[in-house]
Amino acid sequence: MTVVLDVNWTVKWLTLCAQAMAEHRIELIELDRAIGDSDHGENMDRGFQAVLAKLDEATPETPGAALKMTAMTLMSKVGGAAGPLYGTAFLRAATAVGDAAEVEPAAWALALAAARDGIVARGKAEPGDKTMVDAWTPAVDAAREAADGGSPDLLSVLVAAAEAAEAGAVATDPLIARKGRASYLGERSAGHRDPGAVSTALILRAAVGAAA
Amino acid sequence: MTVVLDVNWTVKWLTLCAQAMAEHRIELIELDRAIGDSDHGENMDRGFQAVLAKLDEATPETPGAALKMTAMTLMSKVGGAAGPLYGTAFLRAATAVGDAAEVEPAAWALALAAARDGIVARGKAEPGDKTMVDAWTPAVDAAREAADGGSPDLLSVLVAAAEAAEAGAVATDPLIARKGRASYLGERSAGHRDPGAVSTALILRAAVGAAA
Amino acid sequence: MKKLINDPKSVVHESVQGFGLAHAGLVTVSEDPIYITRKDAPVAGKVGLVSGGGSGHEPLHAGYVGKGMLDAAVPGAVFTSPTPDQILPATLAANAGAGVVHIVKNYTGDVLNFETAAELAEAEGVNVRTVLVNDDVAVEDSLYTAGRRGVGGTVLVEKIAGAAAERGDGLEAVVAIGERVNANVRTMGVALTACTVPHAGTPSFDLDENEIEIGIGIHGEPGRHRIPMENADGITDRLLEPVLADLKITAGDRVLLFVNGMGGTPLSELYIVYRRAVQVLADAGATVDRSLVGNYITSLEMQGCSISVLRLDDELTALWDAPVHTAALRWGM
Amino acid sequence: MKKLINDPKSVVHESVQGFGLAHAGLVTVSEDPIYITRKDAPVAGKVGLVSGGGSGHEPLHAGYVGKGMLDAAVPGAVFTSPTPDQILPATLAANAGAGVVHIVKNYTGDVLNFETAAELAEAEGVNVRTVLVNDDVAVEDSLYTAGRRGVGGTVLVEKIAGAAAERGDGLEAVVAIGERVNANVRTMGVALTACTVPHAGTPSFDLDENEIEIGIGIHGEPGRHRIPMENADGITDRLLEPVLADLKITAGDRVLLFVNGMGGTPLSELYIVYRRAVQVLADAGATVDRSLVGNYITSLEMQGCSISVLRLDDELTALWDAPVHTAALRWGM
Ligand SMILES: Nc1ncnc2c1ncn2[C@@H]1O[C@H](COP(=O)(O)OP(=O)(O)O)[C@@H](O)[C@H]1O
Ligand SMILES: Nc1ncnc2c1ncn2[C@@H]1O[C@H](COP(=O)(O)OP(=O)(O)O)[C@@H](O)[C@H]1O
Ligand SMILES: [Mg+2]
Ligand SMILES: [Mg+2]
Ligand SMILES: [Mg+2]
Ligand SMILES: [Mg+2]
Repeated sequence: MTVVLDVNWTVKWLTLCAQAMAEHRIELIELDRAIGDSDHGENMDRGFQAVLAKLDEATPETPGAALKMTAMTLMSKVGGAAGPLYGTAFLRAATAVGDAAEVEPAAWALALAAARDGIVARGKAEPGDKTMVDAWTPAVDAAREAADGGSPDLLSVLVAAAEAAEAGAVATDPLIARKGRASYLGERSAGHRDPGAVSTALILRAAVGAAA
Repeated sequence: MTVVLDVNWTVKWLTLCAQAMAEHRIELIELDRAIGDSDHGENMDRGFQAVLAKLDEATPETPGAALKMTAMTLMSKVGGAAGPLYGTAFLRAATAVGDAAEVEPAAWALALAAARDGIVARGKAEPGDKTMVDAWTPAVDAAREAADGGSPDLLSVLVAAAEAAEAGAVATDPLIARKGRASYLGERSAGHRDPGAVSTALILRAAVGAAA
Repeated sequence: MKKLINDPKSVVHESVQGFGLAHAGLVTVSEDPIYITRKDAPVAGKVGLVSGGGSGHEPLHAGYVGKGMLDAAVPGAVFTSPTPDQILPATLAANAGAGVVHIVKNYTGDVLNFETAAELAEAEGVNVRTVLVNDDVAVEDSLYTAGRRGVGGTVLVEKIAGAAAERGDGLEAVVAIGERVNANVRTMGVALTACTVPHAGTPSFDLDENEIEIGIGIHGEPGRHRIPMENADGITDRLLEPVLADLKITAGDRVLLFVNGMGGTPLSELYIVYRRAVQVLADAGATVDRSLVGNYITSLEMQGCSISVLRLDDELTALWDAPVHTAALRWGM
Repeated sequence: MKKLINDPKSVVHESVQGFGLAHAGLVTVSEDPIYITRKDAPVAGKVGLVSGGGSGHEPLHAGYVGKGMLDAAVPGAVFTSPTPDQILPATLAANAGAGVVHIVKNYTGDVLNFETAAELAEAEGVNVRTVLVNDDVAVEDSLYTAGRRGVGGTVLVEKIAGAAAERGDGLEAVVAIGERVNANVRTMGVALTACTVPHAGTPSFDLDENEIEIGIGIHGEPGRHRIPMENADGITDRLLEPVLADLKITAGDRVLLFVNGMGGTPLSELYIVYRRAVQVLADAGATVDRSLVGNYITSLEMQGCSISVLRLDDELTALWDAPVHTAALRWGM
């Protein structure tokens, strides 16, 4: 069975994202409690539950439509820093995939890059600032490499992105935050994992699950 | 050595009272914490420290003068329920002993009764209401009995009063308060000792110490 | 115990000094003995209003000194009523010849100390009357107890009697207004946590993580009974029920609803309680005509609230609306 | 976690409903999406003022909606900035054609969400300008960080810019006044205890019985460093030192001194801090011309305080004194 990135996959992905946020809600709250304001898990859970509700109301027609709906919903339900950042990310990804019924692996890698660029454009964080950018950037690089490589099947692109994001999140541990709320802690932010990087890894891992 | 109730004894008594309140400050706070507002030890300590300061300024000429000074000082420094009640008690005792240079055991027993009556007149508590009256009343009775008895020496009057007050304080344990702040607790006041009864016992025990 | 203080012994003194500095245009502070008077006291021709009690209930009472409310406030040690040697000069300072009303919360200590001060003031030729506030329905009112405590209703008595004095009412008339407010207000409180008296250093009672104390007063004393934690609507219902029953609230009554924070509860939670209280009153057919929500009579950093309901009539409403300018209550000027 | 709430999910909604009921004469509450507007908004000819941010800082911002201050407030979830779909209609409701000023505390979330809302409002033909508040000296201001946070100074910006809008200043003039306040105010805070976000259920950080957290913000986030407990005077000195240094306070300066409670600290303690702060300012040769003491920008039930100093000039003083009528700040009317 070859996996295709169509609207069914997208809906399944978003559903699994919602499930992951609900399951990891407390973990994300705890991470944010350490270097932020204890709301990241609550914010993400609220946002993706709203996405689920939207999916219940009407099934989108294309992957792009599903991504755009997600962007608008996260933008209006998440709040905080994560809301506009993830909102922009999904919006840029939606624009990147256009109204195609099926997205090719290479195009998906480009969509991930567009999402990351959107986050950077809004949040002005650079790699190493201990933000979600530190999960997105390695994921984008790994996805592009996998898509460029010998076997450009979707699953390997998704897996490459998820693994790189997870490694990127872990790699935020020693960093000193320079953007977002954790930056107020200065050196005391070192030794903690960035919650946004972890939620990014969860989202990209859910993408693998949707292809299973 | 026979003990006489002169101004030296009175000053020593008040000094020992101040010492007892300082030593039992926390105990009295804890008792008041259980069924009141955690201030009785602080109030009594503040009051008797002020009495000490007054004694430092000028030595009173008679037992009555010392008692009157104590009354005015407690009235103006203790506050709460205990301030006016002890103030009235010392004032009535002062009036009872008049300007005698030495007070006879029988007269002292009468002075204690006057003090108790003053407390009842101001506070309207009856025996069994779980207040300082429950220490004063048995003390007054015991002192009168000792003074009326075969050996009306001062020490036996003082000891009788102190022991009766102590027993009276212990006997407040099972009572349900009907006056003062503890009465707000209703039945939940049972099982605790009344702080004012304990401070009364401390004061009457200090009187024994002053005769040692 | 962590507090923003220098020394438990100097808490009241330094706090009152700070208060005097922050509101120098409004009040004068006497430091020895401690009492606070309205800057322009005594106000010619006006009946003087004096209140006081233990400290730890801020903004009560000093926060209510000013035009349209109190002429003087007398703070005692924390949770300890003040002494006659403070109350007497405050009374004299408030007296412009028209007499002085003592507004006294019904606690043995407050009653006795104000009683003595009133006698002393009378001896100096001042006409003193007392309004005793006893609005707490958590406590049984009986000849054989200390009687009901004065709690949240005190703020309303001070505001409304203060307005009566300001408009020129005579001594007996001000007393009558104060007593009318007291007769028409009932209060019940709840504690979610205890508070810590500075000189005691430990919490005033022990409460489990899932227990609350119903029927607390304002001195960190334990309440009437202890129940498992409930949600805000449940607690509100529980507090209001005896208040409405005792007041005999019936359809058509117009009321002032006062949701008071005990000091450590966020304002946002008080509004959640207020919301439910309005519903309950509506169900009883009563209309909330005026409201007050905030920390107005507190118990240090205690978490919890009290709900007071005052049955209004046109005169009480007009006096409530009358201009007031104090540190803690201000409108119309 | 013991709170007077029904459900962590309904805290903001129910609290805003209660607020609307308690201040029905003053504000209108929109429930979906949630925002609060001045009863008479939009006020013909007047520049509109909108602020907002996470809930949990009450009375900020809804408590400052009314004559002489904000036209609209937009509360987000607890400690979470509101979303553009709330900010946009609030902006439209505040717009009388003279444009709207967004007063935004400098947090990534607030900045991004207000930015988006401003773009959307501009697209609908509304002139929007933003005043960014960043008065917190606990945080290093640098291009390579998120920059200084907006804390206590926000209240002062809202009051003074609000007075400027009320007297009829145009859009750019109101922005200039707001920025002048922001440029002349600095703040530093301390936490004695953490606070508990309802949906999180556990305290926002762990603090030992004898530790305090210096340089906290208003979101229960940990501060800049942790030190052993000190007395009130010591803490006051520690907070004021960087404030005065950063503001370059010199002899002859006239200032507004704002001692703000974080929500769970008794008012009496704030006055103890205020008292010391006046001494320190006097030692620096500055005069405290205006003051504000109380719980005006809070972090739920956190114990602690912040100290803000605003350098005054005649115009800022006059605008501070101008009448204001909101739920939480009221004078002159
Ligand atoms: N400027 C930024 N650029 C990229 N990501 C950011 C930025 N600021 C914050 N973030 C991300 O947002 C996460 C926090 O999100 P959240 O807790 O929901 O919002 P808030 O910080 O407003 O409470 C951080 O862990 C970080 O990954
Ligand atoms: N009406 C009363 N008559 C006699 N004693 C009383 C009365 N009310 C209170 N007391 C005594 O006063 C004690 C409490 O004193 P204290 O704690 O100093 O004052 P407060 O109750 O005002 O805080 C009680 O333990 C009780 O013995
Ligand atoms: Mg957060
Ligand atoms: Mg007591
Ligand atoms: Mg007391
Ligand atoms: Mg947040």
